[in-house]
Amino acid sequence: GAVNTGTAKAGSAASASSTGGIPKPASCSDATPYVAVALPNLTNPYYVAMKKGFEDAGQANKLKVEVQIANDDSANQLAQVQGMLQKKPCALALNAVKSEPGAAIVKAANDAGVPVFTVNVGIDETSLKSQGASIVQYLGADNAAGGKQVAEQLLKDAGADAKLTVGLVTAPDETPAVTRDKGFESGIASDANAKVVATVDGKVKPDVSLKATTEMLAGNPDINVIFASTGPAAYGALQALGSNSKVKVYGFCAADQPLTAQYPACVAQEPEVYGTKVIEQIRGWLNGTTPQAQVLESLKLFTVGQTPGAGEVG
Amino acid sequence: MTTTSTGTPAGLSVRGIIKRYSGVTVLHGVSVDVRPGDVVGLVGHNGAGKSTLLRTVSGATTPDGGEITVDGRPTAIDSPSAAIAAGIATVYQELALLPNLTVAQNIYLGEERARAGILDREGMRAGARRLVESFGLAVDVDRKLGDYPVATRQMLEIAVATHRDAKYLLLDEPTTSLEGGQVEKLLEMVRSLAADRGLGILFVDHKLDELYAVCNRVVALVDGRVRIDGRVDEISRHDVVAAIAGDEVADAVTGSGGAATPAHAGQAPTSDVRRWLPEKSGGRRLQIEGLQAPGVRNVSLTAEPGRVLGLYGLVGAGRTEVLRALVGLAPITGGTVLLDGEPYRPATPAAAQRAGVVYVTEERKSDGIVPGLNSPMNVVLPVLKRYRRAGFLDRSRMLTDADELLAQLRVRGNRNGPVVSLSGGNQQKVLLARAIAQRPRVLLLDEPTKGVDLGVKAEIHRIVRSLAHDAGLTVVIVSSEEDEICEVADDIAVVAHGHSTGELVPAEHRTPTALRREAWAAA
Amino acid sequence: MTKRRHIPEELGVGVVIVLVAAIFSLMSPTFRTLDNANLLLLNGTVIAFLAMGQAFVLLTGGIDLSTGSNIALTGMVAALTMRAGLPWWLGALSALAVGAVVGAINGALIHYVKLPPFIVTFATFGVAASIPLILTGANSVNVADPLFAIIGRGSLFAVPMPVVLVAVFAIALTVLLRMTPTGVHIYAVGGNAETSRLSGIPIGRVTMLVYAMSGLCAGMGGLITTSRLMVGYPSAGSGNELFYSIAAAVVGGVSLFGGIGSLPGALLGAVLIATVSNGMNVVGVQSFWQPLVIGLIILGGVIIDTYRRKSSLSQLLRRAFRPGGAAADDTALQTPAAAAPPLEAGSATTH
Amino acid sequence: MTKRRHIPEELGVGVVIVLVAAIFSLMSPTFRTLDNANLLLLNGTVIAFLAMGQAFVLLTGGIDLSTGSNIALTGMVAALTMRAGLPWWLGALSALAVGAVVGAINGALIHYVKLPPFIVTFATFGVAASIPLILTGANSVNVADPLFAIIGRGSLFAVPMPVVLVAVFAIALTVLLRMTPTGVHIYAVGGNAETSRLSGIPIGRVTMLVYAMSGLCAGMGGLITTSRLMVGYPSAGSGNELFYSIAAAVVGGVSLFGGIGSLPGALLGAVLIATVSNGMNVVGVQSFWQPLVIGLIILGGVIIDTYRRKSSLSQLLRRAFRPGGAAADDTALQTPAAAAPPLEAGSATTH
Ligand SMILES: Nc1ncnc2c1ncn2[C@@H]1O[C@H](COP(=O)(O)OP(=O)(O)OP(=O)(O)O)[C@@H](O)[C@H]1O
Ligand SMILES: Nc1ncnc2c1ncn2[C@@H]1O[C@H](COP(=O)(O)OP(=O)(O)OP(=O)(O)O)[C@@H](O)[C@H]1O
Ligand SMILES: [Mg+2]
Ligand SMILES: [Mg+2]
Repeated sequence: GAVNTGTAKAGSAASASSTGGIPKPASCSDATPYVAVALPNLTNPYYVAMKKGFEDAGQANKLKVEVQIANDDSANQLAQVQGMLQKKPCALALNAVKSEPGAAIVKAANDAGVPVFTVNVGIDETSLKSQGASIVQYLGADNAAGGKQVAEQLLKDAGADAKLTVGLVTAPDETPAVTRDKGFESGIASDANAKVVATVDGKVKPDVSLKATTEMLAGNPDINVIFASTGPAAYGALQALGSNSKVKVYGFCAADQPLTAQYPACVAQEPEVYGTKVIEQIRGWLNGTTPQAQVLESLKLFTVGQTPGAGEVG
Repeated sequence: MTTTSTGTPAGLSVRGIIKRYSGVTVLHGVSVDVRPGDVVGLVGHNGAGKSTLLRTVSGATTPDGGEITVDGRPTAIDSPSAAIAAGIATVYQELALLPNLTVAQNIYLGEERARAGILDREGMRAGARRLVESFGLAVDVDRKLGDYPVATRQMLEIAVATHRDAKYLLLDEPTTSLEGGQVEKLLEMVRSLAADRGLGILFVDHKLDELYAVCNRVVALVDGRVRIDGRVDEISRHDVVAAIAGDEVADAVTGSGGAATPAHAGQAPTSDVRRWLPEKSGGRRLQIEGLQAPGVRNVSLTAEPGRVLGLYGLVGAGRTEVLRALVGLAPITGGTVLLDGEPYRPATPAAAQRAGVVYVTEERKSDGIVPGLNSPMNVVLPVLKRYRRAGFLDRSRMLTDADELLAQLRVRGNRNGPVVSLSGGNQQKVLLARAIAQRPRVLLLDEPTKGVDLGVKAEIHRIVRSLAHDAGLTVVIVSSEEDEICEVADDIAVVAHGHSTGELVPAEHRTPTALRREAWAAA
Repeated sequence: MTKRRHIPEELGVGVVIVLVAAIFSLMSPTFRTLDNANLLLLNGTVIAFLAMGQAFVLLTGGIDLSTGSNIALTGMVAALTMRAGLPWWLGALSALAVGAVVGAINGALIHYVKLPPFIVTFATFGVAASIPLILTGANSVNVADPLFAIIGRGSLFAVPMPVVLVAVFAIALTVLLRMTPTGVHIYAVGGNAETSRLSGIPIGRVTMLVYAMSGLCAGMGGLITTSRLMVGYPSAGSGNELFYSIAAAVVGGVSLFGGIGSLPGALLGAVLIATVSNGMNVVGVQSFWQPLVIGLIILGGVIIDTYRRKSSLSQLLRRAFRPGGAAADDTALQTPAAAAPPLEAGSATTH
Repeated sequence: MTKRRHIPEELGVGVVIVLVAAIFSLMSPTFRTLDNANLLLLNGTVIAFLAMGQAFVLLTGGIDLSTGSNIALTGMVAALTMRAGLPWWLGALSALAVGAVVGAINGALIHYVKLPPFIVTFATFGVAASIPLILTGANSVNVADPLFAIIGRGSLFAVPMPVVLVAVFAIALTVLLRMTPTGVHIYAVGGNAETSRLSGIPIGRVTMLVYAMSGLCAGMGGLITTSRLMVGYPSAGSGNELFYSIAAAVVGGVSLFGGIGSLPGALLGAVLIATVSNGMNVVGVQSFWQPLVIGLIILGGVIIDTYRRKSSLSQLLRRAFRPGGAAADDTALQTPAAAAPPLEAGSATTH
């Protein structure tokens, strides 16, 4: 009738043929198939690196990659993806702004018959289920493991029962950051003398993290370890410490920041590699291999004396 | 005749000024000469283009044609600063000082005195004090201008203009809302500026008495064209009024001479605004006993239905405050007010309106017009409910009604444009129309003919009297013009320093000079 | 003057939209498809709702900063209501009610406590942003009732439902603004609050109404966002929504100083912003360049519009070729504040 | 009245600050240390600079939205200049120059092209946000000259350098505003632009000046941010800076409608905001609660301040205990627009 309730399951797009349950849009047989990429922002160097990975790999793999940036707004990301779907991409690579709202974006791509490869931010299972949406693959860092890895290094440096008074500089409304915090906390749980006494919101921005850290330290002068769950937070936290401060910063790596006595260890993801790998997965799928449902990348640990290289950030 | 060294005649010469507003020509090639030492009176009906002419000469607006010569030199006046630099100072019709600055800052605005970039505040304060004293104003120059009543601001504005080192002075209706004594002081000042300091002065005024008292030439502007231009001793008042308002009005205004005679002037347009009032209108008796309010210390008055009560007093006497308290704009802090014997104490203007008490404000700009709305909308604003049908406005009926009322009050100009684009006098008529449209039972008028031309002023007086005498309304009118009070009021009471006993001025004292004496005695 | 009045003032923005759309159409064939037009409007609906609400508030001389975070609050209310087991329409209604209440609180604080609108709505902005975070611990809430999708994903005669809703609201609110006493009161309060009081206009009620209306519109925005994503999430509306909504209203000729402007104008402003956003994404403008491009297009649009209002084309040309002519000397004279659009703007509002 | 005038109007905000600080001190002993006071001021400096610039603009009745992204632009300019091998002070100067130029462009467009400030600065906001992204491909740029750290990390007699800079600027700009003809002109333009023009005030120059000043202040903000982190990065200033700067000015008594307010007021507003932010982090308020708490404290502060301005304390008490007394029926009478702070608010500003 006249009214479409928007609740019906869309019939699979006419042009799509299926291989192994994964729809394959007609545009996949173009000379250089068009791949749509949606990223949350470029204010975090993390995504700058990932964008580069996507674009360079696109060239190498003869795919026409277009990257759009949502400015951290889920509704905006949906709009952008719908815009790109107009151009009938062969596949969508999605790093959702937020986990649950991302399901609607996946759903939109499903309805258009475009397969979705997610990266870095996983899409919430219940949301996917309730909307009847499905993804092809998740590729990303093992955030929980990363947090735990840092905790283990910390205990190794300080001793298994060292007295650790920890402050977290994190982003409580970012799923990956919260996952890392949990990983870290589970890692230090073995030390009865370690406890987290304060949590501040660094908003994944170095200047905000700088301020928040200074104030957290003012309020909790006994803090001797900071766990920074994002790269910008690590950078801001480091700048907040005076050169003779006893506080040590652990966490996810700040870009290009050499590790020192004050900043003894960090773990880095390789977002550029993730971008490259997603493109390679898509190319592989086009060439006939069946993509795995989940590809978890382990994190790279850096310790005193080392410096994360280009593209290696938290 | 004075001449400059180059032999061309000294003076401000305005030649063939043309000005259009969105395609409508307002000035059709107007030429006026002002020589040093001259006081040229500029008269004309509301909307004739007087203010527009002044604004082109002062640089406030750029004309579409014509040229201006200052002391023989053609001068491009394309901005106010150009005019100021050419020695032309202006007092605009609408108050143009800044309420958020102090009096001293206003006086030196745009020409602050500074030493090494730092304001010479003491010097300016002293200068400002000297200036206000020379005008006999009791004003603290360190206070915000906004703290002072309109009339004081008006005087200050003139003071500011004369204080600038100008050769030519343009004054747009400077005497509105000044009381008699101040008017005389101002006229004396104008005379002396012209005679002693050799200033050339262009003086816009609707009051011929004032013009004839101070001008040596008079120019009458009608519909943007110069109709009369000549020496005052060669042109009779009758001719001037006839040119502006027609022969009938001229006969009525100037014929019988005595201002005290309630001349039923302006018979020609038999407008009857009474039909706007409810069938059985009738006024209400207003008894005020020991009223106290901000600016009002102890006022007792009685206003009867079917009569016009005039409130006279010196500027700052608190008359405006009495009216504002009566209409719920200022809190009544003491005393009793009875309306038809019932206690009356409005909390808001809406409450006053429900009781049939309606007020016409003295300050058009601040609480009079809604500038962006057109004239009919400004009129019907308080009575929109009347035009509601099933929740929707019956716009056509509303606008026809309002337009009719505006036509009866002879509002000239584009009534469908925003009301600010009307001339000052015409805006005043819009306010009056708004009051009438509310079908008041008690009508409080604060300087209702401020800036209204002489033809329409007579008409407004007739209307006010008719509202009281024929429709039975209670009318209270505040005016600083003794002539007006004497002509329009049935009873007159004097307010001084926030006090009034309510005693009526005896009949034999109902002349301008006697009234003034009366007010001074009370003060 | 009299003749000019029959050309609606909103035309200027319309012309700019057509111009911008034409350029994007030349650059990309996908831009000019019907599907994309639908998508463009669909993606513009939240801004359109906010812009309408904002227009109401701006007309009275106020401003509403809480409108963005009110999206998150209302969306979350809807999601939580449904999670509690209530049907979708009750969820929708409670979201709208909460939005309107937030607005009414704004209005009440502004009128009765006499606080600057900027401060009051800044405070409610914070409160409305915090509540969803606190309620859910920053988690998103899945929408339980699948029928709720009708609001954001449904369609009527192939027109997306949100677009239909905008149209319905636009008509109703335009009628309110132009054809009822309340509408006139809104303009009057914005034009001169003192005079309005003197004329017996209940300015308290008017103030409450416009803010409540803005809250209601934010509620509609919250419903659409939540329904399109089928999840209530606490950072909804925290992006450019607020700025874009004010910009849309201002681009459409609504004065920040009150009393001047119209609802269709604000809507067209929203369409312009939607067109630019969509066009840039479809054409594939590099994301770094997007703020720059949108800024310049809006600036250009307002310049064109301003000159169109001020003078006919011929005058414009004449002025352009007159040597050393200062742009607009006396046209600005009557404007009460330098920022307000020229006077004639008023005439369109009053008939 | 005459006696009241000797109490500076800014006192109200000062009282609120003391109150808020007292509460935080009770909650946390660390809050009341000297070190924390220094920290509080240090972390408030960027907002303080922006608020000063914003106050200038607001006083003329304008608004400057470009101020936040101007931080990123100027910070990046400084970092790039130094990367090109120039010494730190040249980097700093070029950043300030760029900031001032952006402001001057704003002012010129607003005055000469007669566009609404909201639109113009919205456009430059976009442009200034894009340029650093485009120049560096969204990468951060490390500061090459270590001496540059003096701006953000240095100190003078144990007072952090940024705080010293704020103080120096505050004094200089207050002198400009109170003791020079230009200062009077700024108030005049904000009071009534048309009247100012008729008095021969060069309103074009005044407008350019205030926006340039705001740009310069944003440049100082950019320098401090960049120097504290020793890296120029393109998303600096994209957070709450803009809103907080406007809120600080408004909290400090600057009217959004122009002509009323003072620089010390705006500064105190910034200190209030800094106190609240600092206090919440020091005390350890959950981050979800922070927008709510800051919103409510600002609202409360403005309410206290408003009542202090309107009436003496005794009147306040009397009113509070008067049965059924409508809160502020009569006090509101004198306010020209419902939104503007009461008139008297201005009295402290002009002498
Ligand atoms: N800004 C404007 N836009 C449109 N029309 C205008 C504008 N300013 C003035 N007018 C029109 O120009 C005409 C002349 O106005 P002006 O103010 O010069 O009259 P006036 O002679 O001073 O009248 P009054 O005695 O009432 O002051 C009027 O019809 C008025 O409506
Ligand atoms: N809100 C107020 N509170 C206290 N005093 C006020 C207030 N407004 C005005 N006044 C003072 O009240 C006195 C009366 O002023 P006002 O000029 O209104 O009287 P008026 O007799 O109406 O004079 P005018 O001839 O100007 O109409 C003045 O001294 C003025 O300063
Ligand atoms: Mg006039
Ligand atoms: Mg008076």
